[in-house]
Amino acid sequence: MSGALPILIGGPFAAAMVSFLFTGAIGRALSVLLATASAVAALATSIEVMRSGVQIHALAGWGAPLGIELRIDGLAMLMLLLTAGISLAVTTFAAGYLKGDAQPHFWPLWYFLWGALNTVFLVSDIFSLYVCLELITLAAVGGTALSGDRIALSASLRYLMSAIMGSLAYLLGVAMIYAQVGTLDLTQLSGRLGSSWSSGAALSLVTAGLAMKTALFPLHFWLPAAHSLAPAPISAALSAMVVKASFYVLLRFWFQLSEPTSNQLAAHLLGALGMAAVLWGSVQAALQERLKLVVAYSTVAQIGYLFFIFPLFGGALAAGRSEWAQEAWKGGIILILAHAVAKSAMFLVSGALLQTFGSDRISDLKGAAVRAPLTLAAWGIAGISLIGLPPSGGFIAKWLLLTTAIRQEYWLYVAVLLLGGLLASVYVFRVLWHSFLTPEEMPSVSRIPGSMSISILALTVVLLLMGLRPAIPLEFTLIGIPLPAGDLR
Amino acid sequence: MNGAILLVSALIPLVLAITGLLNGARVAMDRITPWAPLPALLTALIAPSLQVSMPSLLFGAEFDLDALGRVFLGLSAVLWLAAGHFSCGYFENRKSERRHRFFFLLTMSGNLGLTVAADAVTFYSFFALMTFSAYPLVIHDGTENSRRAGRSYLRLAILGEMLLLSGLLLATSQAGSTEFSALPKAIALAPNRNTIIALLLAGFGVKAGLVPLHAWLPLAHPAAPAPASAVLSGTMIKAGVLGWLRVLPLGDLESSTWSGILLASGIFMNLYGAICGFVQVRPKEALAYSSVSQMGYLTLAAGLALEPDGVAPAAIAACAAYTVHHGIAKAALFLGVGALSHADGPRVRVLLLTGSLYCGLSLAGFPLTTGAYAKWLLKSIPAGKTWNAWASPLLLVTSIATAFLVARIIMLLVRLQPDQVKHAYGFPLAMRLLPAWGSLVLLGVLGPWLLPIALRSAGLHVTSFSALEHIGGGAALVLWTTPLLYIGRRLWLRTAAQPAIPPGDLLTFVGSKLERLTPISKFLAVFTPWKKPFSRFTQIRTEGLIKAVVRMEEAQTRWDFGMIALALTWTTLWVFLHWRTG
Amino acid sequence: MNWNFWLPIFLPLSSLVTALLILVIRENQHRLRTFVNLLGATLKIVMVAVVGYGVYTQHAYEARMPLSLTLDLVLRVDDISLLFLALSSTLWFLTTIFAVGYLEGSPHQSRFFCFFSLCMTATMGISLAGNLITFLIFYEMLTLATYPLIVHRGTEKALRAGRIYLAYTLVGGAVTLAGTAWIHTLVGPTQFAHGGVLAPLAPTHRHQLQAIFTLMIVGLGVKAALFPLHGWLPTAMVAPAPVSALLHAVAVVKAGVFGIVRLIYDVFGVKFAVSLGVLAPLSWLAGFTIVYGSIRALFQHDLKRRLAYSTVSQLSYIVLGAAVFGASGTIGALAHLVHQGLMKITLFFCAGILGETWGIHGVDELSGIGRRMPLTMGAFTIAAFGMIGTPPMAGFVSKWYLGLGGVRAGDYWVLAVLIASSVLNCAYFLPIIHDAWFGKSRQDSVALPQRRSLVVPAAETSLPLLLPALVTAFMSLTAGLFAGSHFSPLGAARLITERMYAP
Amino acid sequence: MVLDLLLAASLLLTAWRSLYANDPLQAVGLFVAYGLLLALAWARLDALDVALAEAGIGAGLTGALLLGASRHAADRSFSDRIASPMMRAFLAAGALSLTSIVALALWSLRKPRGPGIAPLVSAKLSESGVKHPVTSVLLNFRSWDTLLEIGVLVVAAFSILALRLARSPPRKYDPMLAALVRVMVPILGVCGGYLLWAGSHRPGGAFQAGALLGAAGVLLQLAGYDLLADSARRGFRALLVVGFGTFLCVGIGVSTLGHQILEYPPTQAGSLIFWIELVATISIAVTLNLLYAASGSGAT
Amino acid sequence: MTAQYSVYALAGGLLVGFAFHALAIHTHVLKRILAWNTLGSAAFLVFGAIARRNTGAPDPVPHAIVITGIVVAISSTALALALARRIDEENKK
Repeated sequence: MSGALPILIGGPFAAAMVSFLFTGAIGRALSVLLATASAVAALATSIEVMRSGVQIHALAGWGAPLGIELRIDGLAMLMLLLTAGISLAVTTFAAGYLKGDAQPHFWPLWYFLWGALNTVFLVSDIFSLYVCLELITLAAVGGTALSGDRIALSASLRYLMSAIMGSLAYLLGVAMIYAQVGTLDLTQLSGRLGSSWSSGAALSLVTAGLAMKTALFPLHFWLPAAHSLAPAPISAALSAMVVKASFYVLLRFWFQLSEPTSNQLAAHLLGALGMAAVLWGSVQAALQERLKLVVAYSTVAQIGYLFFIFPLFGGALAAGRSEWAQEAWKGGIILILAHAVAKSAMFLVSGALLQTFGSDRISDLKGAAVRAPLTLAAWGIAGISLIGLPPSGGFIAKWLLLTTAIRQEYWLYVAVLLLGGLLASVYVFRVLWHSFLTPEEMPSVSRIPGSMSISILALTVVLLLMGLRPAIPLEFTLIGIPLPAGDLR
Repeated sequence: MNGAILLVSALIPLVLAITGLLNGARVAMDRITPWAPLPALLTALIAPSLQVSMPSLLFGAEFDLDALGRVFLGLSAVLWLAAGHFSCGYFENRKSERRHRFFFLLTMSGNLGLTVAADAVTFYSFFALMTFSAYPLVIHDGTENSRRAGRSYLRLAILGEMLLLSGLLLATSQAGSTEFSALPKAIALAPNRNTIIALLLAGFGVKAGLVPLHAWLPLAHPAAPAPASAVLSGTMIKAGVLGWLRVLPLGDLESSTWSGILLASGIFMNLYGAICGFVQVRPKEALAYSSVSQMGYLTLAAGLALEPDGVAPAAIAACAAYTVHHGIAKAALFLGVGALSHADGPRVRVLLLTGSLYCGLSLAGFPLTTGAYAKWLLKSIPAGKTWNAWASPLLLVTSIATAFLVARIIMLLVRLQPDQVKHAYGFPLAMRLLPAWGSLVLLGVLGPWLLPIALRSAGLHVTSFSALEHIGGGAALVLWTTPLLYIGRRLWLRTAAQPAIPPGDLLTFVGSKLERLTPISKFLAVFTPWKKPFSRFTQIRTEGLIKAVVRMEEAQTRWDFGMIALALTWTTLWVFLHWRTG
Repeated sequence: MNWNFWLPIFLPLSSLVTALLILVIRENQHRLRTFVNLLGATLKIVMVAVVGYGVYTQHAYEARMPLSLTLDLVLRVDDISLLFLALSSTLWFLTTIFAVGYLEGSPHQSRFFCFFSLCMTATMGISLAGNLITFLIFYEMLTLATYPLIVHRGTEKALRAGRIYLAYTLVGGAVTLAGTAWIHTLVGPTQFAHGGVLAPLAPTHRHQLQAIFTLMIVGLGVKAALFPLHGWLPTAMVAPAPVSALLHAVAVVKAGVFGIVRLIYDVFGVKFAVSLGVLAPLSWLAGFTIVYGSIRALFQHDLKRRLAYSTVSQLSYIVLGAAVFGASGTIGALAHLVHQGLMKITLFFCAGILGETWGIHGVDELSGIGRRMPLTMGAFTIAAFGMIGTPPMAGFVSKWYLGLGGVRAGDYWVLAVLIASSVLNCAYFLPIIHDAWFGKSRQDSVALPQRRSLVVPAAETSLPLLLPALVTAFMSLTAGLFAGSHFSPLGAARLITERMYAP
Repeated sequence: MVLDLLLAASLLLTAWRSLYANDPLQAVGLFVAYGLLLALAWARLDALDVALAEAGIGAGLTGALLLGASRHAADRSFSDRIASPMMRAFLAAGALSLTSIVALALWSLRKPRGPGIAPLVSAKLSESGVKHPVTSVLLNFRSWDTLLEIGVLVVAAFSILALRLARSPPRKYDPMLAALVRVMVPILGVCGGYLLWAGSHRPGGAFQAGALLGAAGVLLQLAGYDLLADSARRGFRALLVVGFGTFLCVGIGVSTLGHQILEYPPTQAGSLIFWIELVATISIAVTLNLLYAASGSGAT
Repeated sequence: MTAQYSVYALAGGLLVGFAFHALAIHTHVLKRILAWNTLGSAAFLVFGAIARRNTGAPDPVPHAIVITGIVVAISSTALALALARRIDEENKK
């Protein structure tokens, strides 16, 4: 049994324990060590998956229907690598941002969140997915409430309520699936859901629940307040990974459980909601006054893009062209990665600016380009990826989605893909405009601590690398791609 | 190597102009400039007929010293030499003379260059160089009048350039190459040859003073200083004629419509110029109009050259002869006017006046003058019966008109008061100006004998001058003009403050009409007033929209909306999922 | 190390490395930064020369880097790219010298030069792009690299110009992306090849191809400043002079026009484009832009805005030449690509010098400046006459071939448009030249600096500003005078067109 | 059969009354009653473990928490609803659609579709180291879920500590309560121990035992012991974390010996499970106490 | 045995409907927490009913699931109540 997996799973949890018990410098150092060990383990497992394809580990030694299995395919591995990467960056950022142990409670919650995120991508049992999602939600709500003022607390309460509402709907769906098929394991469930009153109900409840947790357009009401009021490292993790976790589960359900070609109409409903999300989110982001709210609404918009995978992938399979479906799948996943990295970079930048400039109102950012050039450059590069301009990962994703959409003649998706990019450029460059303005007297502002700028720059470098050499992540996406013709690789 | 001489002779003035700019070389330049055209004169006289092509220059430049080129080069060189020397003493101070000299040399280089150019593009380049660098000469003294003249000169020059460019383009697209040897034939065969010929005629016509396009001439020549206007009238307007002779399909056309048109316009130009000149009050304007009328003869000759029945060589020879004659006479007159305005002693005035009188008579074509010889050559062009019938009466009438104009000019010259110009050089001014003027008048006097020799040596076969035939023709002219002059003496003797027809007749008339027409910028101003409310309107709309959007967003963040949305989502999903299965 | 692979990569890399080095250099190390800049520029010129000789001797340079399974980044040196490479590398060298002189003592120089070299990397990339996707990537990078240059001064006006610039170019970029993706779906990765790659699709996808062509023209038209999409060019005049020189003569607008030339000749193929019936409307649009640009230039009082509108009209010469079917039209277009660069950059250098040394911005403040700055105004006059199209200068050469192309293709209105625009050019350039040389000079009272040298009169500006202007003026003169030779832009254009129209 | 119908009806009645009650105390009281009735229902469904858990945690502790919180929610806005009638209509329709979807689906699932996992569990029960099927599923077959579930508890504890709630003022001494506490606490302790031990072969187990010990803790808090005060001491924090920590160490430790993660070697499975359960119970008890202390237990 | 299943399943379904309606309608935090606890317990009832469909011993897996569910429910309720109390404290300040 590969040695890396236990460290990958246990690392963050152990770090949480240690940082809870020993709040001093040693405790922090030890927990950081454990966390990095888990990140390295993630890398090791990815190499193994790269070499030998999909890996399955039966937990506690029992087989699939009885026990719980860990299934790591290309998509899961990419998400694990993403979590490891971004969490490392966020941890280094938080070290500088929180200035020593001003916030002892931050670290245990943060490591628990990291550990929970790892588990959700590994496990392939629908009920343990529910428990993982609950674990993530509680850790995230705990983290959001850390900033302590009244509005942040009510935002986190509202977030908790809506998240739990989503999980309960998901739980009802799980109950019906279990009642109908008799097993809880995803791989065993694939294709056996059939089409009856209970399967339709189950799928709609699960989708609705997870859409609520992913903040798809009509259900996005809780996200802006929660993500913008949480402390910067937490909001980075929220936007980049927590939201993606429930989307990942939805992807698993939609493409592994039911055969995608059958429910085209529902897929297009999700696509339509996605389109509405892109337009509504971008418009809202352009109107916001505070930087973090802009980034939060931009998350709402970018999540809209993610939901394009359902109609495009399903449509391609319905048309019997598996290479089109492959392109849609690759585009979608690269978009998840690119958005995660870009959004976390943006939140970290807004956190850094908040700390150095005292306020994150955009109008107060005058002269920022001179005082904090690197941070603004990072915001620019992350913005470029959101808009989908070439040297970034976002462009590759948009290019793949565009080509599939054109091939399947979905002109509406093509139009929204392009229009979304332009609308994104409005709020990205709006911040740059203000920061280029040179105020009369230049505010004397402290330099951004090294660890914060290093983590931000590391994220932007990853973005550019993904743009210039996307071959490696693309290679990963094909492992275990849920095409009817089995594993294409 | 020998080909290089051609290019060098044309480019020496250009090089000198540029070296003149350097601060140190100023004094040295004062002595060298007058002799700048000398190499060109020498090439014209002694150089063998040369043919040179430089592939890398422009689109493969060709230079060819053929007969026509040699004549024009010689004439231009002589006149530029005279004007150069004349200008040395003419200006009031050193600074303005230097500025004048820079552009003087540029124009000279352009003029000399175009005579030897053998392909359309090189010709056009030198032509443009000459035209544009002549502009500063026209507005040299900086008064408002010369600025206005300069503006009209430039506008019409640009119009001419553009017409010429389109004509040459159309011709080259037919001919496939830009050489002058190929162009005429290609134009003759071209389906749209009428448009090409019209464009070329108009293009060169602006420079040659073809009537509707001549309006800049009476404005520009008087405004320019004397040496400049001498050269302007002497050789530069001749460049237009050279252009016609090079490009137009002489003798290759079937129909004689074009030659008919040219003949008619030549005659009309002659008479129109004479009439306008006659009413002028200042000698320079009168001289300018006399140039316009004399160019009528050249247009006449060009028209004859266009005759379909191959009379081109004779017509070209006659045209060349007339060009030389007119060039020298007109330049002498202009220099005379310049000298007169500086002459202080009575003796010098008498000398200048007699010289000018001789030149005037030569212009009118009195016997034993180059004018008579040139007119005789024109008459003797064997261009079909119509021309033979009409040639002598026409030439007679035009000569009489010219005679009247000459009389008017001489009278104006007599009345000209010298304006008080202080002497920059400390010795009497006339001393500097006379030699240049005198040499020209002398050339004029020796003209009838020198001209045929020069033309024949250049390669144009032309019958030599024999006093006998001229006496007969000339006698008829004298018999007619002297009584008429006597009858109309009140006309040409009267003085008037304002000329009946203002100089630049057509242009000033049309120009004033244009000014009243609201300029385009006012036209655009009409639109700007209601631009303001439109942007105001859009602004209100967008603010309203933003408020609505923000309100909707607030509504959405309320909890119940979220729950409704959730319920809505799973119900629609359930319905859609079952749509297919149900 | 096989050079065929590495040279095309080194070209954009050299300016990228310069950009990164400058980022590292501190703000106050002026001398070091200038050295790095000039080193990068000279290195580039040497490499372009080597590559030029290589292409001349039929040597194939290509670097192919896989971007994803179906997409790959291709950097290839072929004849058209060589033309653009030579132009941009020489002009960049001169603009760098000019910029160093111009920005003496102004703040944020390292940021300026960093983005300056990034912009050059993008231009190199565009000229070397071997297929449509590479072209698109560098096309978008160019937009991003030039934005900070426009807003360099940080004033409200500069930012407004930046906003407008971004609004136009980003929309253009998105539309080009749509077009490229559409072509990609139809034909797969499109390699630039003379004669075009889309011909076999003709019978089945006629309307789709027409739609794609329109999309691409709109996308590229934004940077090529075609009529409705030119709004950003005049407002971007608020940028410092070296930027507007770079923007308007070398990098941005040339990228748009170069893109259109690539599109017509190497993606669609000119014969196929004619059969599609898309070239005629493009030529009408270009014609209209030429006249419109010149008319608007007539009414501008600010010198740089007038030059900007003149750029709008001059660019459409190239598009007109490309759109008119026929060898001489193409020769005219390709030659004008270089000539316009040379002449326009001289005009902007002079405008920059006037703005910098004497603070002259308006057209009416120029009277009498010729006498006090003869060399600058001499260069300006040469370039202005070149713009008008008087013979010895380069402008005449391309106008001549464009006219010839139009006439040979049978649409005479092209000739009319060229003539009309020449007249308009005279209308807005000659008054400037007249005032400069013959107007009464107003600022005589200002004390003239006391250095008198053999050549440079007293009131002239500092050498690093003056030299580039004179060099480019001289180049535009010689490019016209020695047009016939093989090494002149016209010679190169003729060579390219022969290869292009060969069977 | 009649008993089930009666029970279901009473369940619906109490739930409906508690959900729409106007007074917070009344609502919580009814909620506790509803919880107990639900425990009865679980007993009827032969799910004794669940019944115990529902009674202990579902009704008992949650009820206690809610009671503590309800004293604060004395203001009248307790029962006001969404203003606009149109919204209420939509929401009613939404609720109706949810009910119909769930009812329809459950109706179509009346007949069991296949054996499910039950026979598998009973087959492998002998190897799991415990005899009671539910405990075997909880602590062996799906031990991963239980690990995460304890994690959830720990995270809740962390979050609550992070909120840095103000400590409620000390209570005045109440003799009656003191006497009750002196009697009840030992009884609860013994019952908890028994439940823990019984878990391996009869319904019972860590969570139920933890609930009882938690209840004992609550009684102590009511009697004046202020738990939040010494929550900062390291000992308390260690107790909080020890359950999750040991379970995790066992899981990971086992995997280093060549087994899968959480795969107990067959021989020591039983004892390992017992140790894990013991430690888990302690942690669960402490965490539940902390939860109660944080959600407004004391105060006026 | 299916009769018992249908009774409790039906009760669970109705309870889910009631709870969701109460959750959506009311604005007060405490009422919402109450409603969503009921909703959770109703869902677990559904699980229980499913476990009881066959005649023999009930299926232990749903029971384990329900126990885990209950623990998760209480932890989230506790967190919600703590947040509510903290908000009250902030309001009073």
